Amino acid sequence: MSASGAGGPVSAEDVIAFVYAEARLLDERRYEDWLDLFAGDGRYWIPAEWDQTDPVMQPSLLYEDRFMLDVRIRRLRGARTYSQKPNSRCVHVLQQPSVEAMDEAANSYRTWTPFHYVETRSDEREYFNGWARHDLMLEGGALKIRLKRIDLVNLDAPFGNIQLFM
Amino acid sequence: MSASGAGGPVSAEDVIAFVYAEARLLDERRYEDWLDLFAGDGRYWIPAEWDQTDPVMQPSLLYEDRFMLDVRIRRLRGARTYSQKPNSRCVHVLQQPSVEAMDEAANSYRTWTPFHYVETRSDEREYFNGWARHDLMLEGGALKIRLKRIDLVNLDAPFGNIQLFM
Amino acid sequence: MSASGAGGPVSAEDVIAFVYAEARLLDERRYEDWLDLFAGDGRYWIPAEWDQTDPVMQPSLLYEDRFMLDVRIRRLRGARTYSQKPNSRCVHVLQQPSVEAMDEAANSYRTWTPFHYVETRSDEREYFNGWARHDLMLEGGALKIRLKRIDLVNLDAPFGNIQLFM
Amino acid sequence: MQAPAYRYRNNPDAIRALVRPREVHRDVYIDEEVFQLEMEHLFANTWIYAGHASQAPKPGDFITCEIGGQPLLISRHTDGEIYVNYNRCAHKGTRIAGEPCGNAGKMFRCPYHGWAFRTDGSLLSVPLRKGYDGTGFDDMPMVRGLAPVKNFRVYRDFIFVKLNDGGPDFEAFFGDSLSTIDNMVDRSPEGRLILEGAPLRYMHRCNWKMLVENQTDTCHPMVAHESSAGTAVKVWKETGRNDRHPAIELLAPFTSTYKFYEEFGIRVWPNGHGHTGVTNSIHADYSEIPGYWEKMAGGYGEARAKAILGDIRHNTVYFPNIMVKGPIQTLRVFLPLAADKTLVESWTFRLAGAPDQLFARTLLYNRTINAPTSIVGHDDLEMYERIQTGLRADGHEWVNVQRLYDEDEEPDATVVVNGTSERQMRNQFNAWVRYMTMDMTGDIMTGDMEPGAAMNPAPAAGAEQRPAAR
Amino acid sequence: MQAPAYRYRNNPDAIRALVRPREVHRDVYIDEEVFQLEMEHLFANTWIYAGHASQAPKPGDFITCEIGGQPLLISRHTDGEIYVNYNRCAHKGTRIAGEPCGNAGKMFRCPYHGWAFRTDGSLLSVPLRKGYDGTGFDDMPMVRGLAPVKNFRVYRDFIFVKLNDGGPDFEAFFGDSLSTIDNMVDRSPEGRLILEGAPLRYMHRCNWKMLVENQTDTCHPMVAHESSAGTAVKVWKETGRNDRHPAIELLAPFTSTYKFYEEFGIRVWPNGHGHTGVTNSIHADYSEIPGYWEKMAGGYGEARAKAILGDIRHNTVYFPNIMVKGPIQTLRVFLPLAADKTLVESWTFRLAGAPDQLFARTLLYNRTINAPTSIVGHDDLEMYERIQTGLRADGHEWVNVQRLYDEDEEPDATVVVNGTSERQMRNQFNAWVRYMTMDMTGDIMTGDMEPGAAMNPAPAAGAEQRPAAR
Amino acid sequence: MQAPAYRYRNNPDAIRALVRPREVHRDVYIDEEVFQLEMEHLFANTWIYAGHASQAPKPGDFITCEIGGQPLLISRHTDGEIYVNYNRCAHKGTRIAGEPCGNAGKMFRCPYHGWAFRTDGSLLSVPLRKGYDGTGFDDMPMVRGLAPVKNFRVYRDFIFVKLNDGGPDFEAFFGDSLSTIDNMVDRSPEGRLILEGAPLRYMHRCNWKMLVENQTDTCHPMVAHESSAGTAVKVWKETGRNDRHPAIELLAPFTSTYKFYEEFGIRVWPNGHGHTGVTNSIHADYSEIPGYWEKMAGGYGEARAKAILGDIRHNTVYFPNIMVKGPIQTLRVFLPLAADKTLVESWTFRLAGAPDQLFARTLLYNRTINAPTSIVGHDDLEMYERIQTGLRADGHEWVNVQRLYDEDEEPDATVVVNGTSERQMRNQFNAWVRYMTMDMTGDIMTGDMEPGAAMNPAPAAGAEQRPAAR
Ligand code: FES
Ligand code: FES
Ligand code: FES
Ligand SMILES: [Fe+3]
Ligand SMILES: [Fe+3]
Ligand SMILES: [Fe+3]
Repeated sequence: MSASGAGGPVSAEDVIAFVYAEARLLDERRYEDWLDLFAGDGRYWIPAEWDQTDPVMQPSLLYEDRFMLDVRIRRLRGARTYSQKPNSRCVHVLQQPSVEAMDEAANSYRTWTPFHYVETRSDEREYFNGWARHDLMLEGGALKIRLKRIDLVNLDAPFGNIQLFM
Repeated sequence: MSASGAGGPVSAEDVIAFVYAEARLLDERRYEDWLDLFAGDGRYWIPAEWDQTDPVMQPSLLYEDRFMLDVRIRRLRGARTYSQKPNSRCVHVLQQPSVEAMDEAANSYRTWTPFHYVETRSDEREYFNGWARHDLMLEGGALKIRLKRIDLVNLDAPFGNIQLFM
Repeated sequence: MSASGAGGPVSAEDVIAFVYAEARLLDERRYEDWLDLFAGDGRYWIPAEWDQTDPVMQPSLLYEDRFMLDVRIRRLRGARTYSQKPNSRCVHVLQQPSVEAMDEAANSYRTWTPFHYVETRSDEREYFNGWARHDLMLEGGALKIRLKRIDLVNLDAPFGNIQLFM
Repeated sequence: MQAPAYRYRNNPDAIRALVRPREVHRDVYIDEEVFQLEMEHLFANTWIYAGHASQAPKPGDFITCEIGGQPLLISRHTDGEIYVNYNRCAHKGTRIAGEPCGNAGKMFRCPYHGWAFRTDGSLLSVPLRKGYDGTGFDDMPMVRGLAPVKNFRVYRDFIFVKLNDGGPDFEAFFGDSLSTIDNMVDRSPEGRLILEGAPLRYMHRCNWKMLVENQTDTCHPMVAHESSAGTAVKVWKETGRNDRHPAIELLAPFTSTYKFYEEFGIRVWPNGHGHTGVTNSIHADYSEIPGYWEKMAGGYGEARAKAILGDIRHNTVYFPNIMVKGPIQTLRVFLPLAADKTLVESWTFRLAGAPDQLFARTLLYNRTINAPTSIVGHDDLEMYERIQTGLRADGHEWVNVQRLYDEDEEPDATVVVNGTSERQMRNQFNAWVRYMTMDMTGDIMTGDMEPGAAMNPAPAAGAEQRPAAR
Repeated sequence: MQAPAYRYRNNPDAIRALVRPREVHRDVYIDEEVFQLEMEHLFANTWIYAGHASQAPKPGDFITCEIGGQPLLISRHTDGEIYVNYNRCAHKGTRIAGEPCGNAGKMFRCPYHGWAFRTDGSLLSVPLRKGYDGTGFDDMPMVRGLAPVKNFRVYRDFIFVKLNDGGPDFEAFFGDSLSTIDNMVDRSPEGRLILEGAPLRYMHRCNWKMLVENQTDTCHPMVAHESSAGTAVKVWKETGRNDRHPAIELLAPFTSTYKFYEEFGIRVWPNGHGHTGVTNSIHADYSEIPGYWEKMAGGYGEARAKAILGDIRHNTVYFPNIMVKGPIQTLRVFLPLAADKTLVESWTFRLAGAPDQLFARTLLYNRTINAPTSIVGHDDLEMYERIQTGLRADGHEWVNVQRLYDEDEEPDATVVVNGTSERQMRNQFNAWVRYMTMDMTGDIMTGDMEPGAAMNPAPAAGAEQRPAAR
Repeated sequence: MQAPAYRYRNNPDAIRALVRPREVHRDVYIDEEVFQLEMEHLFANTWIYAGHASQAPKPGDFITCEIGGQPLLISRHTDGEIYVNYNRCAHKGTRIAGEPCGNAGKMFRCPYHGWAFRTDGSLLSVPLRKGYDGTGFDDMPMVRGLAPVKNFRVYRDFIFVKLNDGGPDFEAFFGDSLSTIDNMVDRSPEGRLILEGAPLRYMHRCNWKMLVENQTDTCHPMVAHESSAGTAVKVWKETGRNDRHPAIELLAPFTSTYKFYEEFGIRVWPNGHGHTGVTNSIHADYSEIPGYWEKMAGGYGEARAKAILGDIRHNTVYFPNIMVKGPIQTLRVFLPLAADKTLVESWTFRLAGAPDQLFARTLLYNRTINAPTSIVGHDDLEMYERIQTGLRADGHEWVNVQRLYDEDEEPDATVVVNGTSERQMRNQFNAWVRYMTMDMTGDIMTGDMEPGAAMNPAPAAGAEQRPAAR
């Protein structure tokens, strides 16, 4: 699903396919496979301020490393996770990712993707809209996520529980 | 609009174009043209259970053959169809279809497409999200729908009237 | 971002890229850059009737020339524009634009694009769905908008303020 | 030991106490009980605009609407006349017509069990009618067909409805104010208006009265619309262009000075009607439409045509909830949905026999000023919504309407005053109190408080009688 | 000087005045206070369907539901029996089970502070229980565990609940009407039903009673369903096909004539129950399912099997809010959510021991007729919604139910009448008045009007006592 | 014959009956009338946190907020002082400032008609003021400008507001509890806090008091947060890593034992205030922040610095609706929106003069624990929502708060108790009753029941007077 199995150069198509595939794993609740898409020091970030530049010195909704993502996934799967009884489901509808950078030298492949995201649980349903930014890198011959950043269009509005991943 | 007018092999582009065009016919209320996209034994299916495998031994919201689709279309056009006074309209916003299979031997071309669907009537409006799966086949030299399957992300939630086609 | 910097012929990819880029400028609040995408006599049109054919002899929600678009932008930026205290934000999620015409002789490049649009202000949020039609032309060697037309699926429903651009 | 929960129902003194000479209590805008009473009293005792006869030109044509929470069905019968009935099947209550307008053919057929009604509302047929033999069918009100609205009036094709039997008759209620409608119709060389085009529908999260008051609030444009009209004029000046821009022509007058508004005058009429722009108007300086004058002069003679076109009234409020712009041929309806929710529908008229270009200007005006995409609309709605939430503040519970107040002013006079006066707002509230309280009993244990009454849109008392009089 | 705001609470005369022999007042459908009283009285005094025991076959299995606004928890205990408790932790009120169904293992553990309850609801353990030493823990109701629902009955696996202690006992309430459930169960060669498959859930913006009345409204299909069933039959004829189409087989009977319905009869039972299709039914002519007859004859003997399968009742209404279709093995629950909001859940049963194909037909029927995507459903819902809004019209405030009314008809008889009669609707409203008023005091200053009572879903009076009797 | 609809208004006995020594009635959480009375009484009679002076450092800076349903405007005037006014134009009620914060320049200019107010709220100018000549303008309250909130107090930059004139004064209300704010401020080497960063805003569909009670509910973390903190610790152990993970450092203490919580103690103060973590705290074992100690010791001397940093209180509840975490520098506001809707805003403070890293930890804590994306938050909100729906069950109508109850405990004592006691919840409800009833008349026909009063967020009685005293 992801890039350059044969070790060749990364193409724009690889990068775009990666972004689509990443969202699909979330829709299909394949969280462990999703986690594998992150680089060793990959991060998942949802800023809490508009045009935010710093994830730790400015308030973020989420800024997680692989370990904390793993905790979250394990929690979602947990037998005593009552906020997942019943469990949540989600769907992503992505505009075609725009390739922002294909920088082989810097090992950085970046995309920008407007999205529509719906999270549902029981008879409740909430939708979210914004822009996903992926900063990908080659690691072990495969594309991995260095940073996935989600900017919500209404990031300053109050939200109820957001339990899954956008 | 659909594939291989000249009888050549079906390309992924053909298949993707077919999925886009199919949704557009619905948006444009060209229901009869839409019906023509179905193969002779084509089916339109909306499961009522998650990861459903059987359309008839498990509850479905809809599992219609061409005849029943025709009935539905005729009803939508009918002079005494009061639930269409005033009539409904819809719009589909599709993520780019992912081509799942291009199996010429089996005459099976399959796609997976996350979607946002809005159905509106009078001042009411409802939206639906999920994934469309198309199983296409060549019939009479043209791509036709063997099965269109709609999995709604919140398929277990209560719905009001869903009168058009997703 | 837009087409044929080198003066070559316009490709379908150019046209599609233009449509994506145009929406992005709006999302990023770069309204002045957005205005530059309009041809000298370009128009931005939101019909108020279904299948509308005439923007001025039938009711439109909006039918603006460059001057009035400029007024709107200046107003959005204005210090005494209280309906923008706090200001609005928006996001577009586009289905892949369908290229409807590539008519070099007529200098007309047309697309059709189903869209999901969200406009938010303060803790309020509203979404809109419909189809955007772009009629582009080459002007001064660059693609420009002759007409951007927005058909809302529920165009006859009541709306609250729509302050930004779809 | 519990306190009663109604504060205004059957309490005319409490209603009266909401309106003082120079200010009104916030509850007129934000209290849901007051809103409910407006539906039951104010909107039932007064003549409410329901539609335009040109929407239903042929037999079988119908239009539907809601007044005071009541679903109505207006139809043109085979006799060529307009009839108004409640849009509710006589059998089990199904809304008969579901669309804003249409043609029913020879009859209205209820979609549930197929009872059929003539286009005047009378009962035509009941399937398997023998099932009612011996059941006393003919004693039941349904045998008469749809429940009719008795009091309606088609005035130069404008259809007005009064739901209650009480209240003033049509002429007494509107009096001289009908001159604005007359003038608008007279602007057609043929003396006839055609409603054309979908209305622009704009949802406002505020009380409907804020919108009505705003129609004669001449001290707000230069401030509130600085952002829209002011910016438009400024940007236009920067272009250095010498031509006329059609939108600027419409927007620029919103930047007029206090002096302009002071001088252009406001005329108030009894029963809450009134208009701005007596001696002048923001609509005075529009471009000529080629060919129009010739048609008017041909139709009316020059003197009369000049008189008609010289009457350039700005906004005419027909109390309680419409505003007519004669020189622009628009009609705005402020539909009350809740204390804090109002749907504004802005309709456009074509002047029969006039050039297309005139109607194009009407449409241009409508979208530029009245659309949910209008920058002028954005300015105003922001104010209304801020008031709706601001009024919750306890620090001061009264809304001021005292500009150019004169303690000797007569309540129901016809008089022209300074154009920046809030006299017309006071005039409206004077009428508001009258029509809220005129049929309100002061006795809490009698009147409409029997079971089955009261909380729903209109009092049950007398309801049974109404349809009896077909 | 203010008027009181309750019109129906503690006012049995006002409730009674809503129902006349031949018509009912619109407030039974549109008034929120009446709806609230339905929750407190009607749905507490009658036996309400809560679920099916086959949903909880194993110890620790549970199902959750709401009745009269009350969250309930139904569980199968280690003793193999079904227990019904309020779904509310004895400590601070946390809903114990969050899912529609599941297995709790050996105990219900409250997710907030870990109090544990046995699967019959009794208290098992409290973490750090010493913190309650000397605090009078044993005097508090919580020591008894979850508050039990005392009155419930599992009848052939159908679980019915009565929240109040008063009211009729199970047999007295249902009487002969249980024969429909019996017949449906008997249609299993093993005499056992298995609830299988997710319910189809369909939201209706209308009052729940419109749906219940529609179940025996035989004068609407030929009109209201002309658009769906009528079109289906017409299109089918156009195909010229000779085979049987499974959907047409189900849809075509909706186009039956008035004569057919007149003759097939309606049987009414006391307490508001009744069914259509006494001598015939729209379900009579379905295709044979291969192998089924053999199983039935094998299980019951031919004569009895024939008797069972020959009873082809159409719709059986169990008052107040379910409908059972024996020959189709479906059960529809009309869940009242507000005066104008009803959730319909349509459930399917598999006949234990019968061929798969029978269950396939059950599912086909359910999605063709009962789904939010059903064209038949679209027809009906449109009617309900039009009534819900149409009833706001003041012109006529009563809904007619007088078809084939006989002024001598007895209120609680068991009798078979003409199939187009509205007798069953009248039968329902007769029971409605009884169970609305039977525990309603007429004294406004006593009874449940103490602080802390009344407005919430059920009266506080006696509430403390209820759980005491485990 | 109708029953009155108010059950609690003007009925202090009914309010008192909701709170028993060991339990409280569900209506305190789910009844909308009780909620409305909380807005009118509890939130008007007590000192409510409104904002932090560091949000408005410069003249013309303003912040807006809502207290008890009232829109307020807090501004810094040219005299350098903070002023609090109702955010409502003196003319027609327009909300003056629309944004959460900003700078108004030299004046607040109403966007509707341009009335201008100084940054202390006094009237500066009215356009075309001559229109009020001779109308009695100076007799009207608007001449005084924006309606001021008289009772407010800026304590170490924390702005508290009391809307009513009655009730305790600031020191009497908070007493020793101010020590937590003191400690948090003292943790800045410069003795000053700077509010920085957007708040995290988290919507809860539950009653606000459930959140407040949860702040000192020490028997839930080991159960309710097993899924989040428990999983985190478990997964961390599985990694076998030896370093410290910043999130684990914050999450792990949530898995502390009952014993830990028992011993760390709870201190209650009069008037409903109290805190957990007297002798120990979950915040005790955080890593050192390089450079911070040096700054503190430099600023305060070692002994004092040690005392400050040694006070590691866990959660301090300032009754009724905020919680302060001194060692973490966060403040959570529980904004009541409806009986079943609460908005939680979690704010972060930077310690002036302290290293950046400390503020980074504050932000880390806030997003890890208080965000709508927080797994700890998910655990808690699930409980609150389950209680909100569970409480509808009639089987048992009381919520228990009797853990470690002692029938001799004094209502308004300052005392330290076992950390698993529910004493602080009892303390809160004791204060709740006092401030709900202290200005509640028991006479249903007097007091605030005049027309124009009552249903809106605060009583009209005295409202006119309030702004008079500028
Ligand atoms: S409701 Fe109209 S015919 Fe029955
Ligand atoms: S609420 Fe259930 S254990 Fe505390
Ligand atoms: S409302 Fe503020 S100036 Fe008029
Ligand atoms: Fe205006
Ligand atoms: Fe039906
Ligand atoms: Fe917690």
